[in-house]
Parts: sequence; C-alpha cells; structure tokens
Amino acid sequence: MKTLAVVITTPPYSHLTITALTYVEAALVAGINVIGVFFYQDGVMHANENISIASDEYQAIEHWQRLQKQYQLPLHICITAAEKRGIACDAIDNDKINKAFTVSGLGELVELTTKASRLVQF
Amino acid sequence: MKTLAVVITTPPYSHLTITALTYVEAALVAGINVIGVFFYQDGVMHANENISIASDEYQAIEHWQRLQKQYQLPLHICITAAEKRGIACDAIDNDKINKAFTVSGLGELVELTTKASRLVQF
Amino acid sequence: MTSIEQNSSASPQESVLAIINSKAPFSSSHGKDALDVALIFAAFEQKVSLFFQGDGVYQLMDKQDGSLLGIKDYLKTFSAFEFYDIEDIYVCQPSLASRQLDEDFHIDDVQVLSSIEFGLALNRHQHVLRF
Amino acid sequence: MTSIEQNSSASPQESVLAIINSKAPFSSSHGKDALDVALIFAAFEQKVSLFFQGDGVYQLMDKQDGSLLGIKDYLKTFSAFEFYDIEDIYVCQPSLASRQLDEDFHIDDVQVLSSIEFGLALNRHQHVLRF
Amino acid sequence: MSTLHLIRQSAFASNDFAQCLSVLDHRDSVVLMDDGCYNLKHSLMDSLIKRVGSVNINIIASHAQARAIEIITAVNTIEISDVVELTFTHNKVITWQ
Amino acid sequence: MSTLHLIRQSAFASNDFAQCLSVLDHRDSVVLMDDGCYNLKHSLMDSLIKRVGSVNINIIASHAQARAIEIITAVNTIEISDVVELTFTHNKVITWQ
Repeated sequence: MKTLAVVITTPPYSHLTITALTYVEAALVAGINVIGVFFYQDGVMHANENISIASDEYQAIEHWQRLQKQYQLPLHICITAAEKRGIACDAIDNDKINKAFTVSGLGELVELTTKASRLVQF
Repeated sequence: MKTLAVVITTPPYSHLTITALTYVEAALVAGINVIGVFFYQDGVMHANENISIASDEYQAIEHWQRLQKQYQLPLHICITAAEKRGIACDAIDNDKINKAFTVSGLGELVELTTKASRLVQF
Repeated sequence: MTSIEQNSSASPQESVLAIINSKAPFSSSHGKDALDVALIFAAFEQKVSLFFQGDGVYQLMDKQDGSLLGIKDYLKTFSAFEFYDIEDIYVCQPSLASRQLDEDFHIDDVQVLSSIEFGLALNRHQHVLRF
Repeated sequence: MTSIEQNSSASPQESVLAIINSKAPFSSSHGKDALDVALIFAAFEQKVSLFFQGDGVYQLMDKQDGSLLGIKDYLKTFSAFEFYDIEDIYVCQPSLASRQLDEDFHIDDVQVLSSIEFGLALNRHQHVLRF
Repeated sequence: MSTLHLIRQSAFASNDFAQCLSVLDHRDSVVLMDDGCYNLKHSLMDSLIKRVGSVNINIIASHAQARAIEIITAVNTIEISDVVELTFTHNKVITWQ
Repeated sequence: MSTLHLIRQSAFASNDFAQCLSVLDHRDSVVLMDDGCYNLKHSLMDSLIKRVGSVNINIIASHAQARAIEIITAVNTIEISDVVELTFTHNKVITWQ
C-alpha cells in the first residue's frame, strides 16, 4: 500500500501552500493513502481560526478543511510552533484553533514518518 | 531635531527582531525623537496577545511594551497584515491585540515617512 | 533606454520614497506588500518611485498569468500606476541580462538603467524601503 | 575524514530520517526547529542523522556564543547528541571550504564528507527533511 | 536508491539549487516548480542538461506558463499529479526550498 | 547624498549583498550585522575592501563575536548605538535583508 505523510511549513497567505494543497489533493484523488499532514513552523498558521484572507484571494484554510472532511485527512499542528505564533495558548480545545486541525506534538511527526512509505515536505 | 521612524517586518520569534529592538532603544537613549514604529508583514505578529514564547527565550514583545511605556513610543500595526495573520479580526478594540499597539492603516506609514528625517527598516 | 540627464530634468525635486522590489512575484507576498505601500503613498499624493532589481525584475515581465496558479494576479494592478501618478519606474539592466530577459514589460514607461544609473536614481529619494 | 566504507560498515542498516541543516544558526529559527525534530526522533528511539550543508555548516563551528546576542544558545544542546545516540553527523566539505572555515567544530565525531560522499550518505536514509 | 528532488526557489536569489546539484545522483529526478522554474535560464542548468539521460528533468507546466517561461525540449513538461506518481517511483523525496 | 547600507544576510545564501554592492556609491557606508557578518569571508568582500577610504565599512562587534568571526583591520568595529549615529550622518538608510 502506498502511504504518504506530508509536512507543511509555509503559512496560508503564502502561495507556496497552493502547490502543496494541489499535490495532496492529487495524491488523494489518485487513491494514495495520505496518513496525515503535519503543520510545522509557519505552517501552523493554517489552524488560526481568526485569520481573514480577502475573499478574492486563494482560501487555503478552507481547502484544507474540505480535504479533511471529504477524505478524513488527519491535519496535525505542532503545539510548540503554534504557541510561538499565538495560536494554541493554554487550552487544547479553544476557540483560537480551527476545528479541522488536531493539536499534536512532534511525536506525531515521528509516528507519521515511521509509518509512511514516503514523506514529502512543502 | 533628529526624527526617526522605524519599520519592523520580522516576527517576535525571529532573532533579527532583537537587533531592531536594540537599535530603537539606543536611539531613544541617545535622545533621538522616534516618532513611531510601524509593524508590517510578519512584524504585526508582535501585537498577537496570545503569543507565548518560552520563558528562557528573548521576550521581544515585553521589550516593545517597555519602550512604549517608558518613552511613550507609538507602536502601529498594519491592520491588513494583521488580519491575514489572525490578529486584528473585525473589532478594533479586542482581546487578541496587545494593548501597547495601535491598530493603524498603511496611511500611518505615509504619515511617519513624511514626518521623519530618517526611515529605517528592519 | 533613458539617460540620467533626462531623468533629472523630468523629476528635479527629491521624491519622498523609493521602493526596491527584490523578490519574484508569485511565491512570496513581498511584491503585493510593496505594491500596497506604493499605492497608499500615491493616494496621499506623496511622490513614490519603484525600483526593480534582482528577482524583482520578474514582476515586470510581460505575458505572465498568475491566474494559472489559482491566485489573484496583483501584477494586473501595475496598469493603474499611470492613474496614480506613479511615473518613475526603474529596472536594473544587469538583473535583466543575468536572467536572460528581454526588455519586454507588461507596463509602459519602464526605464532600464545601468547599475550606476540605478544607484544614482535611488539617491534622488529621501527614504528607501526594500521588499 | 571518514571514508564511505567506514560509514557503511558503521551503519549498514537504513536510517529512518536524515535532516539537512541549511541555515545559519542565529538569525532564523530553522536550526532550532530542526534540532527539536532530531531530538524527538531520538527520544522515540528512531535513528536520525544530521547533515550540515551551505550556511548550515555555521551551526557546527567552535567558539560561537549566542548569549552575546541576548538569545538562548540552542547550539549548546548539540553536546547532548551522544546521550541521545545521535551518532551520524555529516558536514559538506565544499561548504566549509567556500566559507573559509577550518574543521574546528564544537562537538566531536563530525564526519567531513565530499559532495559525492555527502550525497551517498543521504541516500542511506529512508526519509529526508530539510531546514 | 533514487531520489526525487523538488526545486522551489530561484537560483538567482538563493543557493538551494546549487546545493541540490552537488548531491544529485544518476537515476535521480528533478522537478522545477514554483520559483524553481526560473532556473531554466540559470547557468547551473547547463551542467544539469548535460546529464539528461542519466538524470530526469521535469517542470510543472502551469508554474512555468504563469511566469512566462519558455520550456526547452530537454525538460519534460508535467502536472502536479505527475509529481505524486514520481514520489512513488523514486525511493525518497527531498524538497529544496 | 550619502547612504548607510545595513547588510543583514549571508552572501553565501542570498543575493542581497551583491545587489547592495552594485549600487554602492563613494561616501556611502556599509554595516555588516546579523548574518551579514559572514560576508567578511565572502569573495565579494575583496572588491569592497579595495574601496576603503572612499567607502566606510563597519561590523557590529557582538554580532561577529557571537558567530566566532575574526574581524579584519580594514573594517571598523562598532556597536548598535554607533549605527544610530551613522543613521544621521548619512542622508538615508537602505536595509538589505
């Protein structure tokens, strides 16, 4: 079975994220088992519930939410990286975090890496 | 009169910000009239009230607050840049924004630039 | 394309702000952030000039189409420069040459300058921001 | 310093993760972020190797002192690699040479490799992350 | 052991492409994407083109077209979905960004 | 009209230092700070050193020392507070970052 784990390090307002999203969606459409997406560094900004991108700009966060819903794609954010960027704060379940994302530690990255046949970083 | 305006584009978790802070403080100590600091691009992250930097790391936000208080230094964040980064949201006066910072538009940068004898970007 | 003498006679007074664009247009938001600054200065009737150097010169190249990447193409707004009285647009010739680019821009009245001319043009501005 | 043959005999099995460090230590958090990943893999008893290339080689140089910049110097944590069984630490020789750096590192057992050896060592890993 | 190299940065602005080339093995493949598409006109490309046959060079069509970059025949024009396929026909992926 | 150039990036990683040098005028000053301190060992430095006398070259002492960079005599060792002074003895400041 082809299994894939993806690491995202670019924020939602970076156009580089569109490439990553297109890649992950293409993998899902091709029937690849994407076992999880791990958001690290500025990638965690995707989980900030308060981000407001102009409506005529690319809506990266909505796109991740759609993939999560449609394919039960696990989206993990790194809590340490999130706290540094004003997202995760103290409570694990709070209104600052977009519900499509799971707050995880770097241990989750170990889990994904050891399970996946391929690891791709964007 | 020597007047100075400063533009900050790096986030609080970047060590480049320490250099900027040291520069601004040195200017204030030297008696330069620092008419304002304008936070743009990732610089607006300084105003995110929820950011939590490990206690043994450099506390850039506290340092800005101290300078603001001690020298009545105006700290402006760009609202457009802030919204993209999940900070300013809809309300101008909300609990996501650190009180030491004033939510402004790019018009404030025009004001600072035309008034200052020097404009320095970090 | 344009000599320094012409430039000097065209704008003898010192402009308040020069913006140096140094990044390619689509992968980062630097170009858009610089454009927003330029337009607001123009809206406040402050004289602003645009400089394109390094990978920043890619922002000026013709036949680009950001919509193919699924993004809103902010480069189209460059056509509003005339309306906003942003008239001084300078591009670094060596930056074009090293990237094997022709002087084929998507806006008019771009002035292609040598490094020395580019530096002298920068010097005619009171403040400089770089994105 | 160490030939490929020795490396191969030292670790014949494929390691799960190679981390390439490509950034200088103090101005960005990439080095610290990469270190955090390395330590967590080691804590979970997964074999991880560290590669230093380009400006990443500055992370290894001796006599640095981040405290002079007012920051917590994460480079000091490199001394814990032995405790964490992080044994495979490779540095790109051409990256050192072009920066006029001697093989003078703040940790022991760094293996200086040619570009070809560096590439071959990377090849012995199942996954690669780059910071 | 073959590697798929994803190139996302302009070699005119950063050193990443040069670092990739220094470890590039025969049987590896390269994909120019995002600002990596600009590298088609960089002098480092000449040495890479000479290795075609041993190394496979690809470029994302839409990424090149959006940037008004003319594609050369030595380089395969592909889509993002092809990158997914290449991910599994190689043993690992390194992203140079 | 003199300009103070603040150099904050490594020339080994990015193109900014080269861009600065291409517009550098006589009477200008350069400050190597942050990762710009690494440029002391870059080949671009040779041409800059030759212009000492016309161009003034400075480096932030603590930034160089933290990075274990040996300072050369052609370059003035300064503190951040000196950068404040240089800000006003020049007509403008350009930050290359």
